[in-house]
Amino acid sequence: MDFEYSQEQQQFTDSIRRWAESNYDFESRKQIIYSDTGVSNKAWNAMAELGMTALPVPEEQGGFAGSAVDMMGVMQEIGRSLCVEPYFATMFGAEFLAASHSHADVLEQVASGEIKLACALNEKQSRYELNNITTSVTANASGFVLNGNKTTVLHGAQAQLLIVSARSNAASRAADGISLLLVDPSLAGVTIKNYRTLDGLQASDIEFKNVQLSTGSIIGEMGTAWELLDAVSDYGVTLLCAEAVGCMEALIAATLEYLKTRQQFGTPIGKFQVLQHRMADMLIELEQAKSLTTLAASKAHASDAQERRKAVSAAKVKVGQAGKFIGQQAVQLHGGMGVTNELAAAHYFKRLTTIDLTLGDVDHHLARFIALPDFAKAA
Amino acid sequence: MDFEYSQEQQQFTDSIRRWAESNYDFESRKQIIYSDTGVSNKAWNAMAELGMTALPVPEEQGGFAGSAVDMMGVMQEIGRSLCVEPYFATMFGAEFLAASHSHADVLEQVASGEIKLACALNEKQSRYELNNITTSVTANASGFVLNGNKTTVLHGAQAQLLIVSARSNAASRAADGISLLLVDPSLAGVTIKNYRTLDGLQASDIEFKNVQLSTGSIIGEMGTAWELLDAVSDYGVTLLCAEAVGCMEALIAATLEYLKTRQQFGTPIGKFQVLQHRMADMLIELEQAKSLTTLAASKAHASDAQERRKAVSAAKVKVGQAGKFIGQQAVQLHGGMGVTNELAAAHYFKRLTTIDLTLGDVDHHLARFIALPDFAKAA
Amino acid sequence: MDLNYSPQDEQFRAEVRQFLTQNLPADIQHKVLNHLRLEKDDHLRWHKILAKQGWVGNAWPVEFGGTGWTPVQRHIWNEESGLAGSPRILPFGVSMVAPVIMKFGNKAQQDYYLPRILSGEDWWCQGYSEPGSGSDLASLKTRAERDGDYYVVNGQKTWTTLAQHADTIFCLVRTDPTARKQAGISFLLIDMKTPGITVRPIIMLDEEHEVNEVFFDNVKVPVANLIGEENMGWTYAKYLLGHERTGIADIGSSKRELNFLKKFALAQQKNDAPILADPHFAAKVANLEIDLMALEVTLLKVVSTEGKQKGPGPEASILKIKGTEIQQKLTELMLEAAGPAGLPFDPAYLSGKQAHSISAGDDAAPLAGTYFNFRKTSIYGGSNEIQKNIIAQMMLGL
Amino acid sequence: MDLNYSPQDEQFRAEVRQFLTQNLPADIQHKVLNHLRLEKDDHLRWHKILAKQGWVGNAWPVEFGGTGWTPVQRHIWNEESGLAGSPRILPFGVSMVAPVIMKFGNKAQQDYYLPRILSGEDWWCQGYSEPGSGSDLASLKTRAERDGDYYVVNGQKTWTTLAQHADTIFCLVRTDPTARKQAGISFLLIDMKTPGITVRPIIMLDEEHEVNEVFFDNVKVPVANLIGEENMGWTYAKYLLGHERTGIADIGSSKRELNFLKKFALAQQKNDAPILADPHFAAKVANLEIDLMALEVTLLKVVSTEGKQKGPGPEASILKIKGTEIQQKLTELMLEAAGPAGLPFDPAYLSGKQAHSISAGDDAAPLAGTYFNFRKTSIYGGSNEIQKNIIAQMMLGL
Repeated sequence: MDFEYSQEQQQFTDSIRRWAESNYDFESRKQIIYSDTGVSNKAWNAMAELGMTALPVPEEQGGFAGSAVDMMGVMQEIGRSLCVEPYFATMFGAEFLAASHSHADVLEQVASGEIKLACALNEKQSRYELNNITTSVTANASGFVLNGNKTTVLHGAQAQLLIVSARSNAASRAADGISLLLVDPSLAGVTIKNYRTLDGLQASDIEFKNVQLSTGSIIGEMGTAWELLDAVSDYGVTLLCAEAVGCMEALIAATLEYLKTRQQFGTPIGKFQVLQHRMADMLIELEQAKSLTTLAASKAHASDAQERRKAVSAAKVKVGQAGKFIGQQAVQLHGGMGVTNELAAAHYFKRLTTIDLTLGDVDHHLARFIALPDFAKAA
Repeated sequence: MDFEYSQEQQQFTDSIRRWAESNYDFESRKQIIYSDTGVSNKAWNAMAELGMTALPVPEEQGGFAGSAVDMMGVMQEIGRSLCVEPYFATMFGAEFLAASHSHADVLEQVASGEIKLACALNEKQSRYELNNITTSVTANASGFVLNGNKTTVLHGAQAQLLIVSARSNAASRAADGISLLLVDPSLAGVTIKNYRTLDGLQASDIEFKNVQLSTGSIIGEMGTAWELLDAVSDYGVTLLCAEAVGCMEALIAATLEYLKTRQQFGTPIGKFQVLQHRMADMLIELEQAKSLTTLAASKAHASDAQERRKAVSAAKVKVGQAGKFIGQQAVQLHGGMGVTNELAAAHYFKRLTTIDLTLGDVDHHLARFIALPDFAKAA
Repeated sequence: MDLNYSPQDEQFRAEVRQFLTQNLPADIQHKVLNHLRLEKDDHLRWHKILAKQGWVGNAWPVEFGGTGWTPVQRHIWNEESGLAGSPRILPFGVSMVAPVIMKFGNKAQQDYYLPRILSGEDWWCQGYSEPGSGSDLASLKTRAERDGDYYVVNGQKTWTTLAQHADTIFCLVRTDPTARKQAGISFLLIDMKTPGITVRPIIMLDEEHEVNEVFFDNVKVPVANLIGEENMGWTYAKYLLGHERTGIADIGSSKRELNFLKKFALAQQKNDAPILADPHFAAKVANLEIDLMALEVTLLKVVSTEGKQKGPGPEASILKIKGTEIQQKLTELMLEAAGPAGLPFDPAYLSGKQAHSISAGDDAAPLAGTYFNFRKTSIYGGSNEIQKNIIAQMMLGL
Repeated sequence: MDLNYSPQDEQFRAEVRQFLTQNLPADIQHKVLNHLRLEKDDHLRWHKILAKQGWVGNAWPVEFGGTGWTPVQRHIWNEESGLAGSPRILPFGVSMVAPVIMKFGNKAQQDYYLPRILSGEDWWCQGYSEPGSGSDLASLKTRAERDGDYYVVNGQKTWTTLAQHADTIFCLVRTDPTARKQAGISFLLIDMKTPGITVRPIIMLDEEHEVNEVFFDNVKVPVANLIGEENMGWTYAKYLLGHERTGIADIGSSKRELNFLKKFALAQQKNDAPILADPHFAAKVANLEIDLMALEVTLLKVVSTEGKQKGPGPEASILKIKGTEIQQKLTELMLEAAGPAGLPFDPAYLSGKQAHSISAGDDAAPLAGTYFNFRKTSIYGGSNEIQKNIIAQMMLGL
């Protein structure tokens, strides 16, 4: 049993941190957010050069075959630097291809940083249920035809390829009948509306209207992609949890610094016992969230799907709760400065809030945890 | 609009407080609890003499026709003195008779303090659902025959008459088919097992086996007592809420006193900001609980049953939450002394705990509140 | 004890409702009901409608042009206008500086300023906070040095709400730097057009321009603009802080938001059913509603004694804490109900400058911003931590 | 990073499980699993079974008769024995005084006391707290005055757990009243049969006799019973406080209680369905289970580094706080699940002295008492408030 990162892992994350500190500081990030595209190609290329895009890709496709634990270290740095580049969207998308052993060519391009991916899984009525799909896919002579609307596709407009969930049969919430497709957004019939999300990232609503896809577009198998979708979304959740841990660590450090320097009534406000205990509570929440994120990462590829679901949902619940508590309290402890856009504190809080709203919030994962066969089975 | 007690109300509660302070102090109470009967006839007689038993009884039966708000003041004193006499049980029972305008002779005896009542409404499977009844009542030539088992009947063994809920028809949870009966526990077929409850009160399990009742035993009408039962239990809830408010006030005062006198690290522990804020939180909770108890008392006899249910369930929810928070924190702030039986603090905490477990806990009343037509009707 | 409103009060409520139905402009109401941002003109238009009705100074004595309402009437107005979705009357002129001018200002100041506050001619802002002084207000550093008939003011104020629209600012300034903290402070009224004043926006975490920094660089202020005596400003400021605090619970607005939350949660789907039908979510809403019911009674208790005793005491701290906790929780549950629909963010839409055309829907779009914006409520007006200190010291004697 | 147990550890776990299955007496296990009260003999019987196996000193070095287990093995033992429903080994001898005797005692003391601790011949209790000193331990007042070969001890200790069964007490006493607080304290071992010692029960709020006051009236204690040097007792006590604190999280027992809670909540009916099927109640249980899962990983993290660095630091405070919060919440939810069935109270049944025949049921009857009893856990061993002070100061540097 060993809870330390290996020396190799540590060096890798250190190099990312050094890069972010020099090249992706708070001011640079702000300029990127308010730029035309909302992302930075320069930053992306640097990230690819650091090996970040290659990390989880299998060795056969030019990657380092990094595990979910390896990715946890990287995502913590993404969180710490409040990175708004389409790293999560691309790595999440790549996992669909890696897990289904398909589209090796695309994975190669991901590893090298040549392309970005996005996952179009949400629909207006689906909330957090990824099986709640009305987008339809039907086979025809040339392959498949795709019809439907996807919402809040993270970095949908910045991606060169989309992973799209669609339904070939069965009712709108059945696990049966779900397919995953790799779609080029420049195809006829694809319309993308790009917008900013409240944390400074980009997202889009995407319409697919009689989009003709080739037979090779399929990921996994037609109509039986639910297990794949469920497993890979757990992988995505794990990445988000790790990002949130990075946010929380940085936010607690910033708040602690503020408490030590901000003077009121002739003393640093960190001398007030109520604020000391608040910080202790925040630290405890962080510790618990970190522990479950580590557990989720170590189970992200577990052969036992129930074990994986349990650990991942537990982590998302705790990260959601901890993120809200730490975010709200950090803002409160910063006083007036906390509610301005001028300090990083507010931005960590915003990112923590959106992470809770992505791939299932606290209540969604709590309900999923309760529904697992393990829960009501008293030993 | 006026939130003050009238001078008359104030004098009445003052006289109770004076009596309790001189005659029902912590040590006397302890002796009563560990006595053979667990109650004190002497105290009961004094309470009757003070007019406490006559207060809510209609004037025609020799009472003072006191309102629920009048009773609120009295029950606060019951709570403050941690009184273990069957006052609540008797007044709760009397309301069944007063509300149904029946058994005037019994009410007269209640007013004078001659008899005590108890309400046998709970069954093992019913939890807090008073409509979940399996005890059966059937008509025969001489009147009615009663069969069934009731549990946790507060002061069942100390009462001269029992109010018993039973079912003459329909399924076990239907509102239809419910009857209320006035039963003499000395009748053949009634078996009572008396025990102590964790707060020092007495309760019992009662078995009714082919108990023959006269036709005059009925309260209200046969098979249609649900509305009566529901309304009177709301009255009972209001009394309990007021008792809890009395407990909380006394407990907060005791804790405040302790914080001001207990020295640690060379200073009264009340100087520690964390404990100060804890006390502030307790005070706020008390204030909120008091406010809703006042509202419930003012609606306890409202003609609009929905309005009554809403106010009463809201009060019980808040009183349950406040009682738990204040009870737990008062014990915590008392440190080691708080977890001994030697200080009143622990006993207030215990009584607050049992009040939550009586006539519906927080979750029961929260669910009832949500089920009211008003809740989902967005204005 | 009687928790009911008197027939007169009920009649007054009917009158208020009728007035609101007939006079609250639909476009302004729409913005308030839907969490959109109010422009300067929205505030002014509503202020002038109220001025015409004579209802601006609802806590003012009749002699100064006030309504002379009882505390209960004032409460009814607050509740009904909040419920209806009218903007709050901005407090800086009407409720903050005006009572000070009435109590400590001279006749000339009263004659000049009070009518202009009622009519809306002057937009006021508040110059109390400074970068170094948050909860510790008395540590303020802005200096005012006497030079003949003028004070020369140098320094910086911050968190100045809507100063970008303001005509006038009331300031606490240090006139005696040698005196101990509270002792050397004066209360000055300053025309915002005076040379040397610079206003710099502070953008809030929801990207709204709501507060500002105000810089004073050798700003010459006539001595006639001093309220009361020099170095007595702390007394006046304290009077102001103790004044009429029951509005802070903002019951009417919270009731309106609770209605919004329920309506919204009935429309939002979870597992193909309204999220309000989810027992776990419903329990959160019910707990909040119960808390609000309790606060309303607590508030009425304070209001009903307001005339009888010397103004609300530390009970105001309870109203502040619970009131803001409820407000914050309402916005939190709205965002929770919105779920992923809460992610898209479009400041231009929030300002009513463009249509909101993305999938999230018009009702969901402003909710994240509202949630973030409301985090300020537990910080401003004496943070909730400061309020608990007050309760511990003044109510509990700790 | 690797969160898995090694094959050797898994083998050890199997061995522990087998031992427990074969050796834990069914009547004792029944009491633990069902929240009944353990008698003196229950503790002693189990201690002697463990002594025979050589597993009493599971944190002791082999040279003193300990097991020499690794921190991970010790954790496995704690978890499995808690899960199985075995009583905890009482800490006063084995984990509290023994490490002090090993580190600071002389050879004679080691040779005499340590084997008797292992065998269970001496029942120890702890004489630290006094009525005036709770969290402020160093303010203790019990005096020990040197008189030839004896110390004469006068004073009072309190919260002395199970002193009514004890043969020996280790005490902090003041030997130099002129020195500043911590400086004049010594560490004494006292035979409980010495004339002048009186034990008075303190009854807890669940009516259990678990703690006591111990009075010393001119009690003559041989100087040979002094540990280490006179006036150095505070150093030894501090060493003890920093020693092996990971057990405090008590994961195994909490897992056992979580299983009990679920089983119980499956049997308790609400609206004719198990209360565990109620979404609102299930959410509370799930939140608690998730908290426990997190704490287990946090604990493993501390355990896995325990060998490598200088013992657990302030992380032990996190384990204490979360561990006791979880324990308390478990008992709270059990009582909530019981509902009205939790009201009847029968101390004789809890002590196994008579059958529990009333309707509430055997499983429900002890739950209220358990709930009340567990309130102590956030108070003893350094209250959770003190633990947060430690975190703020030692981990956060505030």
